[in-house]
Amino acid sequence: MAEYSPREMMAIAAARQIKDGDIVFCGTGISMLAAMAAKHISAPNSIIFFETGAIDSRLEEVPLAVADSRVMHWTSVNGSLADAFATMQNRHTGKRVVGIMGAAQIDRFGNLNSTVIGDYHRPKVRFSGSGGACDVASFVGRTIIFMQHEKRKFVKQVDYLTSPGWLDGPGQREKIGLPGGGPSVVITNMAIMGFDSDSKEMFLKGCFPGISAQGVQACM
Amino acid sequence: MAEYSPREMMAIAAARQIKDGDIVFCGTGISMLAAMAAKHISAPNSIIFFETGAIDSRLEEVPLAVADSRVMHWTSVNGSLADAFATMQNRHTGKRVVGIMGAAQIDRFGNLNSTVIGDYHRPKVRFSGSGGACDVASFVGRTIIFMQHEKRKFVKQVDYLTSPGWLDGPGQREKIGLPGGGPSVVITNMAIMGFDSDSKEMFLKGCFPGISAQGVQACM
Amino acid sequence: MNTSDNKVMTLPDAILRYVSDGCHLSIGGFTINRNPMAAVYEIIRRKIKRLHVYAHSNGQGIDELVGAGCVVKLEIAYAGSGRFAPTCVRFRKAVEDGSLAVEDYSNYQMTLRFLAGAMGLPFMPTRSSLGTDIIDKWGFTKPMRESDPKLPDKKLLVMDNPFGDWGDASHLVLVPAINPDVTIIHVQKADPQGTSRIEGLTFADVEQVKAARKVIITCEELVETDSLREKPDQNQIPFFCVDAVVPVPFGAYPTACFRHYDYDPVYLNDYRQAAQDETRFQNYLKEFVLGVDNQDELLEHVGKDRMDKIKADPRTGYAVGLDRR
Amino acid sequence: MNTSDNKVMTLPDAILRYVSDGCHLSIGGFTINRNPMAAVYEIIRRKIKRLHVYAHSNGQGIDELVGAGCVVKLEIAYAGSGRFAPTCVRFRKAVEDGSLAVEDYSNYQMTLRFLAGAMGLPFMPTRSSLGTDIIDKWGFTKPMRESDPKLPDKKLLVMDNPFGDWGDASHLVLVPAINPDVTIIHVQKADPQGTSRIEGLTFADVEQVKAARKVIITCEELVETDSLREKPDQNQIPFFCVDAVVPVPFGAYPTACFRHYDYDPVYLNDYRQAAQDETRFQNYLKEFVLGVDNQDELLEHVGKDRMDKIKADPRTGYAVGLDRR
Repeated sequence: MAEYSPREMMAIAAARQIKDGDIVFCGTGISMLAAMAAKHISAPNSIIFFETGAIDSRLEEVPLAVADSRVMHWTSVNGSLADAFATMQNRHTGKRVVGIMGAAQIDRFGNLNSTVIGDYHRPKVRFSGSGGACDVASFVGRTIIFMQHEKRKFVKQVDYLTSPGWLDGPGQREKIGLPGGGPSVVITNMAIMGFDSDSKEMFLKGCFPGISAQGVQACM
Repeated sequence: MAEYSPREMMAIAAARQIKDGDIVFCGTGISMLAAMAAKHISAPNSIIFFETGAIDSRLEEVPLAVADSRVMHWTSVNGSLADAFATMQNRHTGKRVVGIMGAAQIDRFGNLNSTVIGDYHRPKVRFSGSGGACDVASFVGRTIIFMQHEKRKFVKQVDYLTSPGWLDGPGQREKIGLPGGGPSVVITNMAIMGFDSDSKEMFLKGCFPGISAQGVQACM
Repeated sequence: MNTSDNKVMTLPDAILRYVSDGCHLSIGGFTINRNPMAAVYEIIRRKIKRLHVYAHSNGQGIDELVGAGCVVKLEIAYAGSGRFAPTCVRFRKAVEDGSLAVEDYSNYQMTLRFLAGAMGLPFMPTRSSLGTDIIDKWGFTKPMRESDPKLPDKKLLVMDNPFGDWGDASHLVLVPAINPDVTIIHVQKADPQGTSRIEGLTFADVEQVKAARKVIITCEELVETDSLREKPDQNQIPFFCVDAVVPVPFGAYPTACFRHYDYDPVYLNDYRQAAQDETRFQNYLKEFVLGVDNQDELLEHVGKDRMDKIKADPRTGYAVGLDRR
Repeated sequence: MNTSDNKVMTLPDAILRYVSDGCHLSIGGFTINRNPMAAVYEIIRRKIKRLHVYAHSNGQGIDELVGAGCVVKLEIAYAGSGRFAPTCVRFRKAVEDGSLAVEDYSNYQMTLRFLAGAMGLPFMPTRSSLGTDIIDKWGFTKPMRESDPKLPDKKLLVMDNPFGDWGDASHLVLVPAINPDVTIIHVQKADPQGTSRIEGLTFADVEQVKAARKVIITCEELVETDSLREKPDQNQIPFFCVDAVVPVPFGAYPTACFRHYDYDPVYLNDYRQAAQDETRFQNYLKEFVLGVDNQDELLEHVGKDRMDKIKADPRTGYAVGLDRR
């Protein structure tokens, strides 16, 4: 019996993707746990960075939103949204940013939907919308994606393409003019998936202890 | 015998063009004297403003450059060049800005040259260049122009059009897409000139005491 | 514009003077931090309707305006309140039942749209969202846009880089400027003339202010002009951008105000619960918004002890150890 | 990039490592304030040549680089040092004798070009300079531009507003981004990691830093990281933008550094005199630049009493009552 929760495993798996010197773009929840874990364990010189403009925050308590006052404490610079996104679009600093993100739907090329389920003009379900997710997915060196492993979330085609992954496959990002590097891994409660360097399609990299490839297949 | 210098008369004549609530874009030298005179005499609620980003500076000593530390003291905000020029290009605040400027050459439509005498690629004389002058002349509600009254400075056509006046005449600024209001007066060591509301051509509004229209004519 | 040296007025006066039915409004803050909540509640009490609202990620303030039926059109990047509401509940319901028309952009795009307005430009370029439905799917129809002079004819457009591959960019997305009729933000310190200082992250408040035709500043502390001018490097808003200055202690409550107070987890959790159900939400409005006359009465009604719990610790700027479940 | 926690190095090391013949350089400051003069003098001592320099209105620093023959191409808005040189003397001579190729822009255009570089965009739009020779007359020929991959093919271009009359703008001027190989600025405070604080006006220093591939910060005071992090609202440069941190007291001398010292009117007047004449200027370089090994020796050579005269008054940030004739 494992002495950790799937959520903890996901956070640690993501943390292991973060290297010293990386600028880590954080959302709330598990992505912030992953960034904090990396900073405290494996990558002490990684930099926690929020779209709200906080750089290298000293997180003495877990923020409950990227605008939580807890991200403003003991930073290098307290900037603005304009500063934060410019850092990610910037040709020099943008390459160093690792984006951690989640979504309601993902397709095999790592394109994400966090806007609606159903027709955009008559949605069955409405979500929060892009926030900074589309910007991060457009700009940064690489992205790490968190998903719950459920059939309804792994879809053939997303209902609304909020954040660009590898779009329709190899060369598409370059062709359309996106600067960023695209998604590198998808981490779920069951497994870790990568993207084939040629086809840009998602493949199963490995399962967490006690999970089988068949089990993963059954959930997507 | 007048108990003031032509330079003092020019500064006061310009100061009288400034109203309460005006945001006054200042260069160095006489334009700063004019702004300071207005603030201390006729328009106490006018706002002294520098392209370097200083807003409503408390000028206890005369700055010798728009970047002089003296402009940074006791301001409302110490901003940046980007902030200062955005204030002038801004559709709401830009209309309230009065620009005070000088030049090496001026034509009858108030177009200014502060870049070169002679051919741009082989100049006889090279000057500082636009600085913020072209931006101010492009953006703001109205401009006040200081000139020394000399034949060589009042020319049929400027050797280099650095800062836009009324360009080729009525409707030209609108046609080409310039937002600002254009030049309102030219103040020299001899006289004050306005611009005809129809033809946009410069005309003699009045001479300073002891100066005749013929005298002015002789110098342009 | 208001060129007076003393722009101090009451909140009802400021809202009455500058916010009216159908006007285009933008409010400052981000999700659960520094939303101008006192102003939001006053707008709801005044029953101002048909608002067209611009927001990047303003969570709580937008959701209460939407829930109270003040908003018909919303241009936004993110409608959430962090852990307290991953998707704002009243926003979600209004979109799903078709009572709210939404145009989706990214956070950077909304920020750039305010920046373009502040800079006096018709648009700003960005490399964000190429290949996404943010470009392909428009919430406002072309006829709707062309019939409204206060809306640009296009949501956005894509252009080739006219400088070839300069900057290694083949294509750019151009997003149109926003110039709201009025922007309302809440700051820590302002003087009677309007010079304002925000402590901590400024979000997009400065751009939202400079883009607007009229600006209302609500502040925790109304201070002497000299006390702000001693350190002008720390001020962000020049007085000539401001039309009204309204002192409102706890003016961002129940959202946070760095160095003054934290968000109130109890209030935000109760709000989310109430928001789920029509009747409970109407009762919430009756009790906490329409049932009080101003922010002071709201605080009294909620209770002094709750304010003590969220009081900011001077070292960190937030309420250390606050129970945030 | 340098990801070390300690980027402190000597000025010769920083210049040797990051500034080489033919590189594209931008320096901070404005006319006679906060120019990184110690770095400028070190570049002259190292005899670095064929520099391509970008400046908005950097007066003194640019004129000394030009006068020493380090610069072959200059993109600039304004070459003056206020009352001390309405037009920089060595700049004027170099342009008139054809030894310096100049491309003229306005101050806002140069600022926007740095901003575009900082934002990762190929260009920025503005409404400035329509109808002027800044648009019609190019200092760098098209062949010169097309043969140099480090230059955009166009000085700038004019476009119709693709959003119709949105923003009441019919036409826009697009100015191409600048991404210098290296930017050097002088600040009041920096920590060993590179986080930096500028006091007073920032000019375009922040944009110049963020646009550059490599960044050298010279600072009056090297301080503990914690002392800057106590008040992060007052810091402008994040450490991850910085490659070298060089402590140089009086590093902006003879230009001013707000709250530390004023410009030195004697030095600037003597400089202007010397600059008028070839022999006198070469003697100036020999005595004050090549004749000393570093900024300390320059200060010693100039004399302690002169430093006392320009010491900033703590209330105003400049030298009150300084004889500035």
